[in-house]
Amino acid sequence: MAPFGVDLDYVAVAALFCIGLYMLVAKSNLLKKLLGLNVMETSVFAFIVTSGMVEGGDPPLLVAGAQPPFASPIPQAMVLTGIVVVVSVTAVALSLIVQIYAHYGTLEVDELKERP
Amino acid sequence: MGVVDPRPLLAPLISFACAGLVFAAGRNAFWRRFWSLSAAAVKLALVLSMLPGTLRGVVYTFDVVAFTPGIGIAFRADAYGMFFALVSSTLWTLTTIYAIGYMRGEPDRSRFFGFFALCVSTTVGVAFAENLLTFFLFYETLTICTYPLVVHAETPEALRAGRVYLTYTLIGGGFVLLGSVMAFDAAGTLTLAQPGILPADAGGATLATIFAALIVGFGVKAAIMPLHGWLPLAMVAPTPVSALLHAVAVVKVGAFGVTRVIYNVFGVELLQDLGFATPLAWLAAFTILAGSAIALTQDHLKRRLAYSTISQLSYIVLGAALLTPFAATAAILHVAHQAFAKITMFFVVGAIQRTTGKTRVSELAGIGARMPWSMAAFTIAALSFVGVPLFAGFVTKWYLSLGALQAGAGVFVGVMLVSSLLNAAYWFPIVHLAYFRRADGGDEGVHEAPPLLLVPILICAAYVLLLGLTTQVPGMPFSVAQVAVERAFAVPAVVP
Amino acid sequence: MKGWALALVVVVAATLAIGVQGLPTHDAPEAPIHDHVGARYVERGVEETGMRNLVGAVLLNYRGFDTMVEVVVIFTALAAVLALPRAGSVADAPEALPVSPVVLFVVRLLAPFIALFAIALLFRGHVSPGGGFQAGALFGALFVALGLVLGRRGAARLVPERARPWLQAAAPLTFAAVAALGWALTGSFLGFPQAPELHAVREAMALALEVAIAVGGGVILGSLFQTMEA
Amino acid sequence: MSVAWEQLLPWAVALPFVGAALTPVLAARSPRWTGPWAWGVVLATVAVTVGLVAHVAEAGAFTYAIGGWSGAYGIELRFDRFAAWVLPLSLLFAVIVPFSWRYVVVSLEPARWGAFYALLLLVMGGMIGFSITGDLFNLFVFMEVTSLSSYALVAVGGRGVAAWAALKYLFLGAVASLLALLGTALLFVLTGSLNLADVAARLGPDVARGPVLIAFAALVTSFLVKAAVFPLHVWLPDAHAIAPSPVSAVLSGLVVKTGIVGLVRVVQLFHAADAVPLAGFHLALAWLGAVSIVMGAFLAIFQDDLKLMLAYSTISNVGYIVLGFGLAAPYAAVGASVHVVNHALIKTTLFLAAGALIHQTGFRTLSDLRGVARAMPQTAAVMAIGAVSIVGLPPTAGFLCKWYIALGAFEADRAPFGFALVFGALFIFVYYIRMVNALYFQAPVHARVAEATEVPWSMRAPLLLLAASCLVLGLLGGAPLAFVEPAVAGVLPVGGP
Repeated sequence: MAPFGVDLDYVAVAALFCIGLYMLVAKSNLLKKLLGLNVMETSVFAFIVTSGMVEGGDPPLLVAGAQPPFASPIPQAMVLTGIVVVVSVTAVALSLIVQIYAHYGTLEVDELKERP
Repeated sequence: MGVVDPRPLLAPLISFACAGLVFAAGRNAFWRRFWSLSAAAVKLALVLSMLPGTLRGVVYTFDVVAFTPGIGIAFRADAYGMFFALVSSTLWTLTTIYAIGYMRGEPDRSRFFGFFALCVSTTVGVAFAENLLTFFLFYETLTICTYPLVVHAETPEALRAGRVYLTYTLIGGGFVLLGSVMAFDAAGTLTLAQPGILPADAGGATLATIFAALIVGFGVKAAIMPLHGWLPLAMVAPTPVSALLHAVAVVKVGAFGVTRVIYNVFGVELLQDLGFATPLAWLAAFTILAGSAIALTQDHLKRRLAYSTISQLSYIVLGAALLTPFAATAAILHVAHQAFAKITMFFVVGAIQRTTGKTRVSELAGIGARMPWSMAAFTIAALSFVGVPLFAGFVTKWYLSLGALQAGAGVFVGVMLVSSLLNAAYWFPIVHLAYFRRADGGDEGVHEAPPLLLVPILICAAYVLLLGLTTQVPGMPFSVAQVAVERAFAVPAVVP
Repeated sequence: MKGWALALVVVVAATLAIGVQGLPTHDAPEAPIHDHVGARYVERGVEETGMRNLVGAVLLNYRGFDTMVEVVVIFTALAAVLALPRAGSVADAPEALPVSPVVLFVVRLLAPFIALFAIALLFRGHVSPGGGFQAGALFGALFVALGLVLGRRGAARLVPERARPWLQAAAPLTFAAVAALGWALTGSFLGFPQAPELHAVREAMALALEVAIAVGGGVILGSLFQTMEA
Repeated sequence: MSVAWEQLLPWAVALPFVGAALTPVLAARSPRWTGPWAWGVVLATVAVTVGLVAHVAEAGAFTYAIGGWSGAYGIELRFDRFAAWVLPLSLLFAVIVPFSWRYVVVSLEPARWGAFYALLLLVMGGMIGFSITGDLFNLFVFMEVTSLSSYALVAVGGRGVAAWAALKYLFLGAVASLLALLGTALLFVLTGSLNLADVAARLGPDVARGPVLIAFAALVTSFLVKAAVFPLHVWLPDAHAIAPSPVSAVLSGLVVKTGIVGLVRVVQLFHAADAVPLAGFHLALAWLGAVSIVMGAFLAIFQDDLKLMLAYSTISNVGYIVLGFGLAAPYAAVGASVHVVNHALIKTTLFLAAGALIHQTGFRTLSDLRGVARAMPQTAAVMAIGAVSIVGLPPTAGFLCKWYIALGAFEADRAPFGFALVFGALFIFVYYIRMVNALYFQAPVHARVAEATEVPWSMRAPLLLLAASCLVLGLLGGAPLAFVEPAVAGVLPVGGP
């Protein structure tokens, strides 16, 4: 998993982060911006949740037949919390976008900037 | 000898409470006058009650709050502070009476009298400030409280003057703050109770910066040229404001600040070593002459008074900058002398304006016949400024010249002489016009100012006379000034 | 705009590329993440919390406070959406949107199974992947799907008017109640009793939290969707 | 009987949350009572808070292990003196909530009342939690409660501009939160712990520097955005100006401070860990602060909209705070800490007074509001006192901060910052004097302004109370200092003054 001395997971995470950032900054459409934000958030979640993995590990369910090593349960709990937070933020953002669309009739930032 | 006593705190508090009551009185004229006058009287009594102690050398102190060691709000009524407080509370009482007469029928009188009281409160606060922080606190508050008075008329001209006034004074305030902060950083204390707090080893550049910052900061209000630009403009304020604030409170606070910096922050000895005071003395000398020269060209009465003020204030600065006991005596004395004489003039000018509507020198022909009492008072003040012997102004000039000689700077004696000539050149034409020319419109008979205006004028003029004639009587300003000088120079009395 | 965005992305990418150097390798069992706090949870989690699903143990017990704030976050989202200006009320909405018969059929067919799966996730959560949040997400999806089919007024009838605000607040309130109970029983806020004779209480507390999260989360997700539609 | 105050710490957070959860329930029955209910919740919370602060003042800092899991094994609340110093900010809610009653009744339909008050309570709970938690991830979650409710509160006022301002705020706020989460995650991966103290202890010299630096940068950037330090301020002016006035007060006075508190926490952590060269960071912080002061003031000068002006002034004032911490000298840090509280008080005063003026006259620009002081003398006086305070003229609350920060600049041998500070303040005065002139010394241009009446008592009483506090805090400024000094001692590389 580590050609060229770099963990591929990290490369994927960084790539996702940058893709999301580019969408957020460069796109003019509000919905696309929001999607970009979600992609960025996903990249961080991916980073957290993969950090808890362990070579050949089992999920942290200590039922009969489970063998150590176990994946760390903390990152999973963190990501669960994080997802809920992001869902909440996304919900509020979507409501705002709905309101903006109802009022201005557009979702393009370029056009919004020209209106009072 | 220090005595803990709440009176130095109470004195500013009374005016402060008075301001609140006046604001609360709103449109009710009776209560407004009642509170203004009774507060003035109570305060005067309070300050006077400390006078005997001060003459015995007692220093009243009162600590209000200490934030951290060395930083706090504290009051201290030493001889010099007492001197200043006495002058301002006496004049407040008189000006209040005058203002009640003068402001009749003007709008927003509650605002006017309320801020008026606040200004006096802060002036006395400055007088009794134990440390530079407390000093600065009241110094800035004074700036804010004067602003509504300057723009009272709410005309565009007044607003412009107010803007200029604030620009100058707030930048000055910034410099004072800067200087104070640096002084604290260098000395670890800000007290004004000692003859100098700054250590000589603080570094030349640091000390120079502190000196420059503090002098520029206070110099703005003391209207040392070229920092005087706000003063002539601020004359758009109602005359009682010009009188009290621009002859007494605001400008004197600046001059008071300069002297405090010289005597209590740096100390005479350190300044003599450093030599910072010499340029200041030259600047003051320049201001004395230039101010008078400009005054000569002014036709508008209040502007002529304003430039005269600029010139006269620098007597105080010069006196302090010479760093000799005699000069110091002159500087301190001049705080009172200039105040009483100048306020007389402002009162008279205001009375003329109210009674006849005239505001220019050229319109004054024959005014002596119409308003004989007022013009007599004006003449007394003018004679004092010129420095005719037996008048108060002479005492100042005498000691200042002595001080200059003591300092080995005889050139300043010449400055005194030229200044006297200039003073004569711009005051006497007014007197001449008033008495020896006939009015164009024919004689309309005696038409004096109303009593509420006239009485304060006469009291002030009488006091100017008294200051010159009875200089040596105990209890007169001279005795207090002597005590103050003894503290600053640690030398015995300086009676020649 | 795009040029700036690209420049920003390049800078960020470069920073991240430098930053990941020296991070512990993935999958390494000796990484700090496995040997400090994580190790203790694996070692003593079952004994200390009574839950075999360690994610649940962390979520409800060890880091229950996070979860409490988390349900507050989702409640905040609801309050936020409810506080925004609205064009019309539910009463003005059309009875049902025109829906394709296929969608109608599929939703009707799947709805009971979705509900059943959600319940299974909820009650099997302590021994298998799942738990309150997962069940809540499914309930929410169910409400959204039904809302599409039934229209806003129809969907509004799914949850009784009077019970709705209570159900929306269910998760934070239950958390507070459990926290208070723990406070009374163990002396610490949100503490779960460990004494063997109180194991039943401990299970009941955890179960209450799971159910509240599932129901509250589901109702809030549904309400968010319904409110946002305006 | 002595109350076991330490046991009540989690309830300082839980009370507003429970209150918020119950507000819509109450609103469904009788919307009229939601306002008083919210106020009651605030007062109860404040009572707990004040008791806790008093306890800390007496007994010193303490930690509270949630669920009994102490150390890194659970979540710890840490109530130190810095938390105790900023926590009384929640007192401001006790005046903001009653002030907003009238606004809510006039401007919002009853169906939204419950949600509005719930959001206010959530902001408060989030902020309290944010200041007292000792856990990195918990910090993030609390920050989200506060941020999310702030976004919504901005948009409460309308569908168009308000929603757009709120969305801009949301986008930047969300990225900032994400950065905080990224920093948290990196630190967690590096140390295996989330507890602030434990992370600091485990960030030993053998931990790779690269990721640590990224984590530090991410966290700091995140909090600088939340604190609206120039040039990361772009979201602030619109959001704060367009929000309803009570909300503006909350946002400008309080929510921005979460960024500062976060910054202090991060610096505390990294200072304890000694993992990052902090000297350069402090210098950068000082520069950012100085630039913020000047740019905020500069931009404010061109504003005619009263609230927009106040919003830009917030950027300046945050600059003071950041500069104060950046100087890393004891006096400066004391000044900055004092300013955290003072600015909250003063800006609340100003925004509420501005809101009162706008509420009564319907105008919001200075040129329209000319001469309003005659019709509304008390509100205008409050506004003037606020202006004098924020400029930092004595004897008001703003002065001491300026004094201490300037002193700190000289103490740290960074005299230029002292000059910048003192004269930056003058710059700020320029626009406040415009405001005072317009309110007091210019004739009204609108009949509606000339005939306006004073605000009702539910708004006036909070205003007068706040103005009085501005003055009293200035005069009795020494009292809280005894509290701040030990508080900042833990923030700094050097001891207290």
